[in-house]
Amino acid sequence: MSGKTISFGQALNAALDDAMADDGNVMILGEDVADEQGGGVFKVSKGLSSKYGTSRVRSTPISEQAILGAAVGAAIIGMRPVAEIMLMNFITVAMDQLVNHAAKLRFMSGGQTNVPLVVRTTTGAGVGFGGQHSDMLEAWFAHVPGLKIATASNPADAYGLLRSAIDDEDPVILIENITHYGMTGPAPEAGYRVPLGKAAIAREGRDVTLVTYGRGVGDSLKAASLLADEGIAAEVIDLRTIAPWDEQAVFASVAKTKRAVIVHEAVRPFGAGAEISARIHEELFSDLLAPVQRVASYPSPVPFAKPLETAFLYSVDDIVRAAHATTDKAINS
Amino acid sequence: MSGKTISFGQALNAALDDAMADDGNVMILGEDVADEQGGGVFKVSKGLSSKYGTSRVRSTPISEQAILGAAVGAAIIGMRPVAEIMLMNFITVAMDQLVNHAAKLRFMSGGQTNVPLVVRTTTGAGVGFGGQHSDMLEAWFAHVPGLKIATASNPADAYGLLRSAIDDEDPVILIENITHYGMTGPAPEAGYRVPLGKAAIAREGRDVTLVTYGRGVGDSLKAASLLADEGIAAEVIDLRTIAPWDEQAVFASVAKTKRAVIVHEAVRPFGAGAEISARIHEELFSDLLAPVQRVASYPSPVPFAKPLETAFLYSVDDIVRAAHATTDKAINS
Amino acid sequence: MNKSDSSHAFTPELARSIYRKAYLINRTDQRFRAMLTNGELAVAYYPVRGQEVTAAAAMSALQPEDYLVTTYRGLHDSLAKGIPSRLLWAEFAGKRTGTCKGKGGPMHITYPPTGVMVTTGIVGSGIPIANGLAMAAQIRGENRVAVASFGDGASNIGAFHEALNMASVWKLPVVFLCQNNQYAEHTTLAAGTSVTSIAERAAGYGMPGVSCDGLDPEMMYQTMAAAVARARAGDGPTLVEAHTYRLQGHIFGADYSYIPKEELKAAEERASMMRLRQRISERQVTESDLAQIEQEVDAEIEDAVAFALKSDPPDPDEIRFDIYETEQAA
Amino acid sequence: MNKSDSSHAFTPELARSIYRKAYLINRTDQRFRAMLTNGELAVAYYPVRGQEVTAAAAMSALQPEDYLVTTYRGLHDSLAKGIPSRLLWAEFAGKRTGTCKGKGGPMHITYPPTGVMVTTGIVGSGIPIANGLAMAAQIRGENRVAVASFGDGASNIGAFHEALNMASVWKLPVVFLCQNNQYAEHTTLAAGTSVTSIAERAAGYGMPGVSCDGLDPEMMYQTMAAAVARARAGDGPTLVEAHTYRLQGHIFGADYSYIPKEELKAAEERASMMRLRQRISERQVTESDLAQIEQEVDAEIEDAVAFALKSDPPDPDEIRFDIYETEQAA
Ligand SMILES: Cc1ncc(C[n+]2csc(CCOP(=O)(O)OP(=O)(O)O)c2C)c(N)n1
Ligand SMILES: Cc1ncc(C[n+]2csc(CCOP(=O)(O)OP(=O)(O)O)c2C)c(N)n1
Ligand SMILES: [Mg+2]
Ligand SMILES: [Mg+2]
Repeated sequence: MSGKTISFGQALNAALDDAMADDGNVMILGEDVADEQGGGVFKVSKGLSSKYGTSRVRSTPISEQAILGAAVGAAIIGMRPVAEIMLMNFITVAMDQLVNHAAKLRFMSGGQTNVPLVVRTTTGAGVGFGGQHSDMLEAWFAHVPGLKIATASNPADAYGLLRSAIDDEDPVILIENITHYGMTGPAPEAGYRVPLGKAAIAREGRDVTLVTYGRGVGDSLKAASLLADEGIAAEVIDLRTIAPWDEQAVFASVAKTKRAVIVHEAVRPFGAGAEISARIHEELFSDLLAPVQRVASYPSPVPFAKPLETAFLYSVDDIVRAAHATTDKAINS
Repeated sequence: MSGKTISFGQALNAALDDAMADDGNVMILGEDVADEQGGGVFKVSKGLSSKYGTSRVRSTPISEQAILGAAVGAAIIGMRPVAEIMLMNFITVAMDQLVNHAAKLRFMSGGQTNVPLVVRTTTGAGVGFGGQHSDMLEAWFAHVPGLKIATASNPADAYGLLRSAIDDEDPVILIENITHYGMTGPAPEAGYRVPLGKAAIAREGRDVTLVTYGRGVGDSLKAASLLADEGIAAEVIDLRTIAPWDEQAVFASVAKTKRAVIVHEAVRPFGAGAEISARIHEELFSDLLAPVQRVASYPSPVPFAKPLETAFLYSVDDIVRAAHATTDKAINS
Repeated sequence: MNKSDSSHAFTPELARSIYRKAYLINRTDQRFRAMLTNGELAVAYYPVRGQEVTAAAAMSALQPEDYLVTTYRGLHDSLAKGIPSRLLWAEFAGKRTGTCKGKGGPMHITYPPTGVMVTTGIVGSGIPIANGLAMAAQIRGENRVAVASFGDGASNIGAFHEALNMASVWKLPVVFLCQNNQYAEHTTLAAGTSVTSIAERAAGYGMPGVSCDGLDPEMMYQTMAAAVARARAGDGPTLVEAHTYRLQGHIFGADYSYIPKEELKAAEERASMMRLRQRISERQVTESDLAQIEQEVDAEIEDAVAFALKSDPPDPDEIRFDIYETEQAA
Repeated sequence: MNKSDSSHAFTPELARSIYRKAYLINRTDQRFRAMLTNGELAVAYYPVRGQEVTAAAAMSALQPEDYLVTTYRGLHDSLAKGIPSRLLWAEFAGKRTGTCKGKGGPMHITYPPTGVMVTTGIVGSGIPIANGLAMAAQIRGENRVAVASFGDGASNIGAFHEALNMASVWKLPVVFLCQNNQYAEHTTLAAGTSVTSIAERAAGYGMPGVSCDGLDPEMMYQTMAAAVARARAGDGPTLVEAHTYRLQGHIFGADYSYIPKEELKAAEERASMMRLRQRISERQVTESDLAQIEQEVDAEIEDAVAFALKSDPPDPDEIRFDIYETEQAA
């Protein structure tokens, strides 16, 4: 870390800037991303079209299929496009390009082509955007062989993951949480990388492992503080990459704590937490002192009115309760 | 059952026919579904446009968004559209209509409208259709609150599930397996229903539960025979509805057998089996004699060449081996 | 019921009614933005200032039982299609008394009693849904028409294309109303769209495409009425492009300094209520008629605001309902 | 390199080369169908009979380094764009020696050495991808052109619309080649498409749209060459509609009795190799030239068939590779 402080949005902007400076093949496309259109709705690409030109930083029509299709085509001949899909729900009009093409072209071509494409998108409940602007869909992409999917919980990781995603020879989807852009944290050195597929231990502990990513990391750290007050030492694992996820790091932690809670914002049924839970049980069945617990949002569309949106989102208390459930069970068994 | 024999395709055709005869609001739309265009690529709607007219059985342009959008619009004012999406991978160009609209309109309208829509689609590996025509994507839809998703393993269930889906006041996606159309079985009585959300016990047993659906049922029954030869009595549960799935039936069986294997054709990571595994562990942790096993396809795109396609698909032997793993583990622990 | 089929005369009653709707939209938008500014409400809001006349005149060409599908920027359409102010305000404020019990919010207004069937936040997605409403009417032999209202930017998305082609092939009783307000978020028409007039795209679907001045109430009404009549007569869809203007940023609070000052000024003039008032008063609508309308509308809005503010938010437990027909376990 | 920019003369060399390609396509398709009929192979195959001249002449307007994105019905395009017969046959047969090691199969041919970048099985999806290839060339200041080849039915899907609009706004060096063979699976053009000529849609994107007889080698070549030259000159995209014909069912083995007998007969006549041979021989190409081409091609195909049949299928373990850059654990 550089000793400076930086916001999440600035970190992403710096990562794009540094990547474009380092490699002429890096380019950006998406709605309103160029400076004439404001440098992106969340200002993540601000200044870049002025610096690198509108040939490399392209504001697009409202055409998500054309955006991702153009990114796929450019990527297979060695460009490194970073496509911005303004909000994650809008990917639903263009899943085909990611799932049938980006994910599969390396395989279907027998390795002749590959798709070094990055898709940046944002989402998340809690800001009153309602049913069609707030969904967490990471589990879909994690279920598609050939795709990678990652999300950062702090500015330095945002920088480092985005740089690694741009470096990567395969398609990577990066989810940003809409509540995170203003968050500040230590600024990374230019060129910093967070390797894809490697989790971080956000807090060490020996009594229970909280496995999480994205927004869940901050909430799990809060829960860990509350648990610490009760004498329960929770270890918080920030997966950073959701697929392929760092099984070894999770297994090592749970082998130690013998208890695990998975925390994510997406709704629970068939969410990413299910795979993590299943794998932990498969690998550490006889070590576990209690079944793995899952904390997730309520299985409804994201509601508009505040009390409902609050009822939808999991809470820090839910995490604490789930941790208790693993420790109670342990006591009972 | 009527004592007659019927094919899977015929059963679906009969279900549509009977539903259209019973209710003037039932209509069909999809590519080539009318008789002038052959009555559907898999002939499932054959004869129906001749009988009910091309106003109620509409061949569409190649426009999946328009197909599903029209179905959503008609459904919210009380029609009961059955939309055919020729192959499941083609849903990727029109996810928005299902996920952002069909699934959410009841909720977002505060219950003023609902979407009694059925989407029929087919898919499955093993017939050499390769990377873009074979994917099993049920886990995606199962992760979307507001949608239901079901699949039949035999002609009678195909009839009964399709009738129930058409009756249902909410959107239901029915997956057909491309290898199933020719399969024959006992014909149901006209008007037969298979309730959504209810599993069937396809074979009783007390040593291990095989939880599966669709094509996995036939394979699990084969595996159960092989296991029976070794003196292992496997119970086979055909979920029929994948979401919302029949937790009670599965838990009751596993509470009895204390061992479970989940079998599906979709690739394992983040597949539907993960949720089922996680839930079984959550509910029956202290009853289980071994961790729940999952049998699924290899996590790659679906390959074209036969030896690779075979390597991709799980095998009956894989199911037997997984059942062994649950019984071995039990012995060791 | 089919009055609009036989003649599209711009009668004094119609002029009065259009003025009422436009004024209601204008004052509702203004009041709502004021409440956002002073913090009485905190909601994502897509202003409709500048597009009042477009919605007021276009929706006046419809019968109450005709269907409408609109977008996040839909307050004007919703009001013009007759949603009671109280219900709309309560929904915008996230209250249980709102059209959608507070579950949908401003981006997802539904109100079947006046034909507002879907409001979508996904650009272009409502267009195929409007086809479905029209298809149902066609199958049932009903005399209803469906309208999809959307923006200029939406004409670049796939759903637009698929829907227009399908509607034309099937001769659906639908009208595609493109409210061309010159901007898609921060992107000008020219920067994102390969035609200068959206109506030009109709030829690619073998349907009529008509552009009109959406700020001229008579022209807007008559253009729309002709398209509606055509649809009702079974002659198929029309693409109507209304030239209008977005006098605010894309979303409340967003910067719109990228809009050239003179352009904005000219549009403010063209879209102003003053100008509308002037035009309407030329139509045998008296000053006292207008004053009375304004008074009534002002009172209606104050009543609606009070209703919304004093209404309760939904109970958290309400989340369990309306996901499926049967409620979900807690 | 830019020969095609300066003149699009239909020289004897060109005529010969087009004949060679068309004959190769025709005989490959025939041979392949024969092997499917007699059970030597069992593969889902989308026949190209009837469209030989279209592909042969259109692809002749491209340089080897120009990019092509085609579809499941792409054998003709692939051969005309220069993929060696051996590699194509081996891929169609699912062998490790195929273009894609047997992983892709006939629906997913890729062969960068001759510019065949993607073959898609999802209708219309290749069109935006071709834009991406063109965009990269534009950014890099290369002189390459990308071609998206697709069917008439594909012009009804959203991706088509989005891609044409984007290409026009950005003036991408891309040519949209619609091979209008009159059918989309079993659906006639009229039953699914709201225009009688796909080229009419170009106006909706502010780009030129040209229709030509895709069975006339000279017209097809020159139309395509002009579009390619325009793209290469930086003047932007063109929508080229080639009127052609599908002389078989949609997929090998499928019924096509829905095609009226006379229609089919007339098309067989127009698309026949005999007719092509006649036309080519009017272009200073001698009988012995043609006979030699045929002999060479026949030998090339027999060699390719033998190569494909004797090649090994991929090893099952090969499934672990090419999912990501690093192989997956077993
Ligand atoms: C599929 C999709 N892509 C992007 C967005 C983000 N977005 C919301 S409104 C908008 C601009 C739409 O412009 P236009 O259609 O002209 O309508 P206007 O807002 O001007 O009324 C965009 C890009 C979206 N909601 N849906
Ligand atoms: C998105 C999508 N929808 C449907 C299909 C099924 N399908 C395959 S080919 C085809 C017809 C395409 O017709 P056209 O574009 O005219 O091409 P042609 O087959 O005539 O060459 C259809 C509907 C598909 N592959 N992809
Ligand atoms: Mg606009
Ligand atoms: Mg065709």
